[in-house]
Amino acid sequence: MSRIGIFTCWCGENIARTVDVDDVAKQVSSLPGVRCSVNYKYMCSDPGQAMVREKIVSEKLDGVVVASCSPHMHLKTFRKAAQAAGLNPYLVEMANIREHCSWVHHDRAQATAKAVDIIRLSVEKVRNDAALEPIRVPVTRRALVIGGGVAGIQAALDIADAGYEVVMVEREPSIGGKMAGLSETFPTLDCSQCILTPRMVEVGQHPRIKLYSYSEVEAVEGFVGNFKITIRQKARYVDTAKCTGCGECWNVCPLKKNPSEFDFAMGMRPAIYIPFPQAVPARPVIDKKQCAKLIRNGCGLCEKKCKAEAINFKDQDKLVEEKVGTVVVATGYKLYNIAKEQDKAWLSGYGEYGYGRYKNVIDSLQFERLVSASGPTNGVLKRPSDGAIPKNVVFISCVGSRDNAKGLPYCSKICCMYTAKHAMLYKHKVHDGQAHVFYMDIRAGGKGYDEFVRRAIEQDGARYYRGRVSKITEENGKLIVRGTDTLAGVALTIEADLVVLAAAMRPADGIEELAQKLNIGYDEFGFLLESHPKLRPVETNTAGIFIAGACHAPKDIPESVAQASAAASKVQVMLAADELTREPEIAAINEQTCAACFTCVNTCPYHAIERTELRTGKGAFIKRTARVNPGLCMGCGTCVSVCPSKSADLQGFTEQQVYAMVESLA
Amino acid sequence: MSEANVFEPKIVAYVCNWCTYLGADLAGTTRLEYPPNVRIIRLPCTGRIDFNLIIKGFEIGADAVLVSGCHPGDCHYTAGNYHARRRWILFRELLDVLGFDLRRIHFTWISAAEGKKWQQVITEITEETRKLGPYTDLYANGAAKSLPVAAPAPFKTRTLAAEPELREHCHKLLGEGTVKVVIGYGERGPAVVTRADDTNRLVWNTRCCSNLTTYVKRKEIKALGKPAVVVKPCDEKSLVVLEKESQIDRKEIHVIGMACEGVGEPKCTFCTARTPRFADKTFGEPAGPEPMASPPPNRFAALMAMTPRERMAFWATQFDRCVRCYACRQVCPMCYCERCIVDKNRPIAIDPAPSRKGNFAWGIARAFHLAARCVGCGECSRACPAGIDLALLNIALHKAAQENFGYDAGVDPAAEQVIGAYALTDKEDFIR
Amino acid sequence: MSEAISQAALRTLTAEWIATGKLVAGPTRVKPDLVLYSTLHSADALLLEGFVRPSNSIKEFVFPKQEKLYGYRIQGNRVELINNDAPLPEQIVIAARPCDAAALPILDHVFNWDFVDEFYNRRRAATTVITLACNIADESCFCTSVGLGPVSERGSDVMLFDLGDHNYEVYCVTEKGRDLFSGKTEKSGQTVRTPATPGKKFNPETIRSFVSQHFDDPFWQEHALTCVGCGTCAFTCPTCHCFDIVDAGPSAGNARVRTWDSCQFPIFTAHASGHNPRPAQGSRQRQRILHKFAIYPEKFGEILCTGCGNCTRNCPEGIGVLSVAMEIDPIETKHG
Amino acid sequence: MNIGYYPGCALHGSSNDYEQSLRACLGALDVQLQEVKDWICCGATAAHALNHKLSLALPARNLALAEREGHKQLFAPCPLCSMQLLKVQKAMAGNGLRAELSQIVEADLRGDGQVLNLIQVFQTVGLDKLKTAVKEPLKSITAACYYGCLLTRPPEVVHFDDFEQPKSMEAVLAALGAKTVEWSYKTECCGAGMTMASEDTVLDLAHKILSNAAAHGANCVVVACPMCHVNLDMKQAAVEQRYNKKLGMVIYYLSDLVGLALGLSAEQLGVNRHFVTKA
Repeated sequence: MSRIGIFTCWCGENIARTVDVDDVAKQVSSLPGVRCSVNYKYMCSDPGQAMVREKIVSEKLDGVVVASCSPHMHLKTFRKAAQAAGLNPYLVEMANIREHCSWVHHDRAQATAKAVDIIRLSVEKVRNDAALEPIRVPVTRRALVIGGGVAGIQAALDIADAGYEVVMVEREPSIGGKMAGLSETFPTLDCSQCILTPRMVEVGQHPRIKLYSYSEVEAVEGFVGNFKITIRQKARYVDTAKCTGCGECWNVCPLKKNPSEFDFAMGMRPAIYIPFPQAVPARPVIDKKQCAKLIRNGCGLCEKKCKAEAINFKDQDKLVEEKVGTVVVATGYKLYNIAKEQDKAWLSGYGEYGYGRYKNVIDSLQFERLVSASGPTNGVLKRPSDGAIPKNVVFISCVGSRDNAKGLPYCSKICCMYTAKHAMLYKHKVHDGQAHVFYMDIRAGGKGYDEFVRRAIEQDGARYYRGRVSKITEENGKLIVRGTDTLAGVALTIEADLVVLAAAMRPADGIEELAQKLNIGYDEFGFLLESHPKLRPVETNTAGIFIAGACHAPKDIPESVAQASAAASKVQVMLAADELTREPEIAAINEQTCAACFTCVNTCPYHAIERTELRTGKGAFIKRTARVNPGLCMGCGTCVSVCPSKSADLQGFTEQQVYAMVESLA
Repeated sequence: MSEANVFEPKIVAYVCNWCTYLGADLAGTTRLEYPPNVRIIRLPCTGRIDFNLIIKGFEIGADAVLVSGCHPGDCHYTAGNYHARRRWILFRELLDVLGFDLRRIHFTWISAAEGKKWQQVITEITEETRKLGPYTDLYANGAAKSLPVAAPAPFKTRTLAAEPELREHCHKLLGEGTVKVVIGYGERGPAVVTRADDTNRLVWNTRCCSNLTTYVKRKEIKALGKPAVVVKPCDEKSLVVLEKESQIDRKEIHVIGMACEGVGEPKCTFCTARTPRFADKTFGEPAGPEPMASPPPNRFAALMAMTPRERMAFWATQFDRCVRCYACRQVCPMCYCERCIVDKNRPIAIDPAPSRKGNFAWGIARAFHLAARCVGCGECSRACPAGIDLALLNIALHKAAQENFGYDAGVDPAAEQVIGAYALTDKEDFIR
Repeated sequence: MSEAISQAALRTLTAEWIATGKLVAGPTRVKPDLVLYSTLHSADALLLEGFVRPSNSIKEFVFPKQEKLYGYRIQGNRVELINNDAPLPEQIVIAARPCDAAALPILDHVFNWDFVDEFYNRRRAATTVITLACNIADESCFCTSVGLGPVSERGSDVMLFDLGDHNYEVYCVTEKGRDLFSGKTEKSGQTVRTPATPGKKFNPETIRSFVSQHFDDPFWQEHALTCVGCGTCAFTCPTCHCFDIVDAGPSAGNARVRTWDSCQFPIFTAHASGHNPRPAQGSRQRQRILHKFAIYPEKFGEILCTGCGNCTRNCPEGIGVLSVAMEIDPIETKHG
Repeated sequence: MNIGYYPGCALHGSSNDYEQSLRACLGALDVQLQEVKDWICCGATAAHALNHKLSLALPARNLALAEREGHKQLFAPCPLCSMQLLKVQKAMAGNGLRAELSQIVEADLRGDGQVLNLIQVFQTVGLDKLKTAVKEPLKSITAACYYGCLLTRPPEVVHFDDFEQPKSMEAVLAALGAKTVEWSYKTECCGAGMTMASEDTVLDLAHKILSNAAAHGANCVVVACPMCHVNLDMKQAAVEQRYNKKLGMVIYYLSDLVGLALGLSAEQLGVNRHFVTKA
């Protein structure tokens, strides 16, 4: 650029007090490529901006340097002004002679000299600036929601209600997730299913939600705005289109003694089943590991009984493709396995609590089923071993959580609350019973949370002991729970009929594999990583992919729902236009000189660089090269530094610009 | 007037746009005064700040250079600062062996909230540099000392037992068309054989110096079809690196490994192995015990025993002999860029003229581009017609990679590359 | 009767020259296995025996590896040029090899045939060459094949012949030379020792006709397969004179500089379009032979090679004019 | 087979019946115990409470002696001793303590030997070999295997069996044709540390252990620790008196039962010298 205009600002006295603005304007007028140099009291004021616009036109300026405050303050302002005057906004740079000069120095001579240098740098940048156009990426205006728990449901409904199509993928035969199995919820004690099932039905019936239940994400291709998702529909052996959900099949199925996944083995289900009465879709699946027909071509009663002829023993997994613009991951959590055997080498279990050895030692989700009105015992609390009503129940919190010895240092956050809830529910069901709670700390931060815990203690008489349980043994039908009450300083032995362990929360199975497919990060425990802990809490590092609920960190229902809505609103922002416009200050690869070492590909924090090939018009192979995906690049420029031949460069901060700037200081 | 003779240091600061630049803004808005000697160059991220820029800073006469960005975990781009930190760890080692005054190169993490820290850092750096005085030692050859050099031992060219088998094998390969070309050794040096009958031109003796893997990446050779290449244990490592950097498809190359008895100074100073490990076919008996895993650092140690001033002077005299024939680059198996950065003229990162400044810049770029990649075959030193001890720079970086990241280029095909990766645990004791 | 000088006296003389501010250059041992012509800071550094020839050539004293042509300053949109007329000291190259000295007349043609190159001529005029005849040769030497020899006077101002026991016969070829040695020598009866005589290894005429007639012969491609494409041969060659002109930016003091260049680099002929008329190493190596044995001779009537053998000696992969020439015309193998 | 043998104080004192049992039973299995000469106290119970270095130096010296005598394996029948020996091995691994301890005990410590408890000795002999050697299968025995506190703890030091639900002793008994019961007090404390200080505690603990074993249908308790034996056998009468109920639970050393199964007599094994002999 050889017709650069420099506009030096007084900022009233802020700059002029320490910097000799007239002198500066005079000195910089002889810098290479400078056409005119003026100064004014308030450049950012309307007359100031008018002056910039006027000069751009009258002097046919092809570059502008505004020497005033920080670019973080006014760069956008002046770029707008220039654009109004017909100059490409990316040909405008600022020289920060206020925050970086007049405000921090007092020696007028030195400050003036520095101001000139600062402007010199910006002039060099402009001289080597290129006119840039914002990047436009076409958007498929549909969203994928992975996981049909409360977070997924919330996100899906928000997005669909906003008018966009949603594809929901749920691994289980029904949506609803963990919440569908809960009895009542803290701190209000309203029935979990009562609030969730209507939402489930909404999802099932929503004209803009396409539900793939009993399905999993197989593969993910593409990038923000343009994802291609391959979904595996697992063989269900029931034609959901024909099936009416009448229930004849599962009633007639002779193999009724299979532990129910939904009831965490507290109850039984047939080989053909729906997980629970309010399931959405209310269509059964056949468990191929248990069905006599599928194992040894026996039985087949359900097929005979089904008038709709919906049973299809020949069914196979199907792969279907869906195109979406954005993705919300809401795959939820599972409980840490208290028993000895673990799925990760760095985890270990609690032999001393006898979980898995003593029938009456159960985890908190199993307890939820036992007290749930829709549970296997229809809400009557019967202990697993013999169905007796437990008169003494011991609840132990922090089982796994905050226990470095077991491998999980973090707090699972919700256990304090649901343990209090359990103690209450128990008391409400067994009036002459006694609840005992062993805890490390009570973490009840939240609206009405601490009051809730106090109620459990004060109204429902739960006995809270601050201490750990060292061992649980079984003596003639009783569980001998030995622990300490560190506040009273005594060793306790409680003869319990039932022990409920508040196991730690862990991300659902397969989270790592899914994260790898989506190119998003996860921490050492498998929880998905947000892009920025404060400023981008629902974004991931891959543009267009968002996270909601317990797959991100232990969360309770309100938090999960809030995050889901947050993610949904991010999705809506993205889907609001047919095109995404992105800042053009991103990286580009010179494909002629790229040596295809692909170090940049490994380095890019956003997986924005891909390996590709150059081919002739006829498709003949010329060479391999790296290529930046403008839809993903965020413009950090790390690729430039690792590129030995400097075939990678960053628009707006090109090598040419940066070197010109440094060398201008020679 | 005394004012006049107070030395005012010139300080160039490369700062990231999101943390340190805003930190400096905050220093302004809160009117925290500091010396006016710093000139700030704003870049999006420390990840964008390349080592050449630090060198360029000194070339234009900076008395100190500052690089500053976001604290670990705060990077606006999540990992740019981690990648930068890792490069600096290696780069400082290189600057040290070159005799740069590390008291003039500063790295800091300054967040947008740390206006105070920015003020302190700039004040400290300015005062420290003022005490150090102008950087007159930069590229000065005044204090030049020479390194102890062992007179080249009389080295007999001895034909080795494996020669006939080697010829026979290559004859078979070409005869049966398994490969289209054999890259081996001939009487005068490397020999490229395409006809089975010519395989008798191939030799295997104690003078087979060249690292032939450098040919597999050359256009002219590629054009001939699937190659077989004769490698010594030291050379074969380059293939591991080349494959890591997806320059070759190992399956498409037939590797003939030769157990090595050494080919004489100076190459064998860097010897780390006597038996090939990745070859498709191996000939010869390994001679003696496997040598130690890292090069005997004798001359390197002698160099590091010098003061930084002496080291820089040493390199100044060495680089003054450089004529820019680029033999070092051309023989190096790892130098495969289609357009070398030194041939890029917009911008000119490295003075294309063989000035001392330019030769330093070239030496630095060449060495650092080989950081955690160089397998220590020593070809650069062997090829240099001016006898410049280039390999010493590679050794420095090789040690740095080993000590900091336990990385030994070309040894473990599965190991994660050093550049392009990072670890939260990477050291940062040099960052204030 | 001839003039002679002892090695001691020669060193004293050299010391005087250095002391009087002359720029004196000669062979020095920079490493146990490396001898280079370099500027002498003391006469003791001068190396007079025990080596075949330095790995570089004396051309760098008349045609330096980098020569500042002019500086420039940018003001607003104006560019101001600053001429480089820094005075040059008188220079003396001592103990040059005949194959180095012989290169100077060859270079004179190039730098004067149409454009008269002031920079070259200034240095050339300020330079006196004292040549030391060869009494040692190695398998790479082939001066005799290109019409020169171990005692050739071509391009020398003074010839020195080793008489043994550290005495040299001094034979002044030019006035310039005579001035340097007048009164410094003494009479001597000794006769010249038999010099080294490297055998004739090929016939340049055969090479010339081959390159002119077999331009597209696969020979070039095959022979160049082991060439890695560095500039060692050209840069250590006494006669290679191709140069590039580059801008050294502000950090290098805003100057336009002439630097050596080599036809062996791909970018030597790369067009801005990306097209390269010499796409492969074979065509580049052919060019070098073609230039030395056909193009230059056709223009100036002599071969652009003095047979010093530096290209072969310095090539990391053992290629060079000799190896190429001997494959084209292997006299040795032909006549036993 | 020969193995180094570190008896520790108990086996030369209060529990010499244990040593008698060991020598008899292992002799029958052709395992020669080679007692480490000049061994000293292992430091258990007291040393670590007084001085950490001392608590390492004492076992370190015993290790040094064993190493000097060239024992690859060192058998310490008392879990307190074996734990101490393992503890010092762990302390020497890696950090500089090896050098320091070597200096203290004036020997060049290697710490690479293998320290064995009684169960491990039988494992080394081989349970199959044991099985075939059995002459009189222990049909009448229904044992509660009692490991006590130190045989499996601290797990990061002893690395032996499952420290909450060990099974190794049961395996040995199975080889002898005896029955075992699943019970709750396998790895509970017997109160050894309190024997002198607070008899109440000891009696209470012993009572729990014994009655739990009985409640699960055991007709005897098997131990591999002299301390446990003292508290369950010698103090059983006191327990019965205090809780005023008849227990009559015979307490066997593991070696006793192996011995009996091999056809040795109660006298040879010293079983007759126990306080509780028959129910």
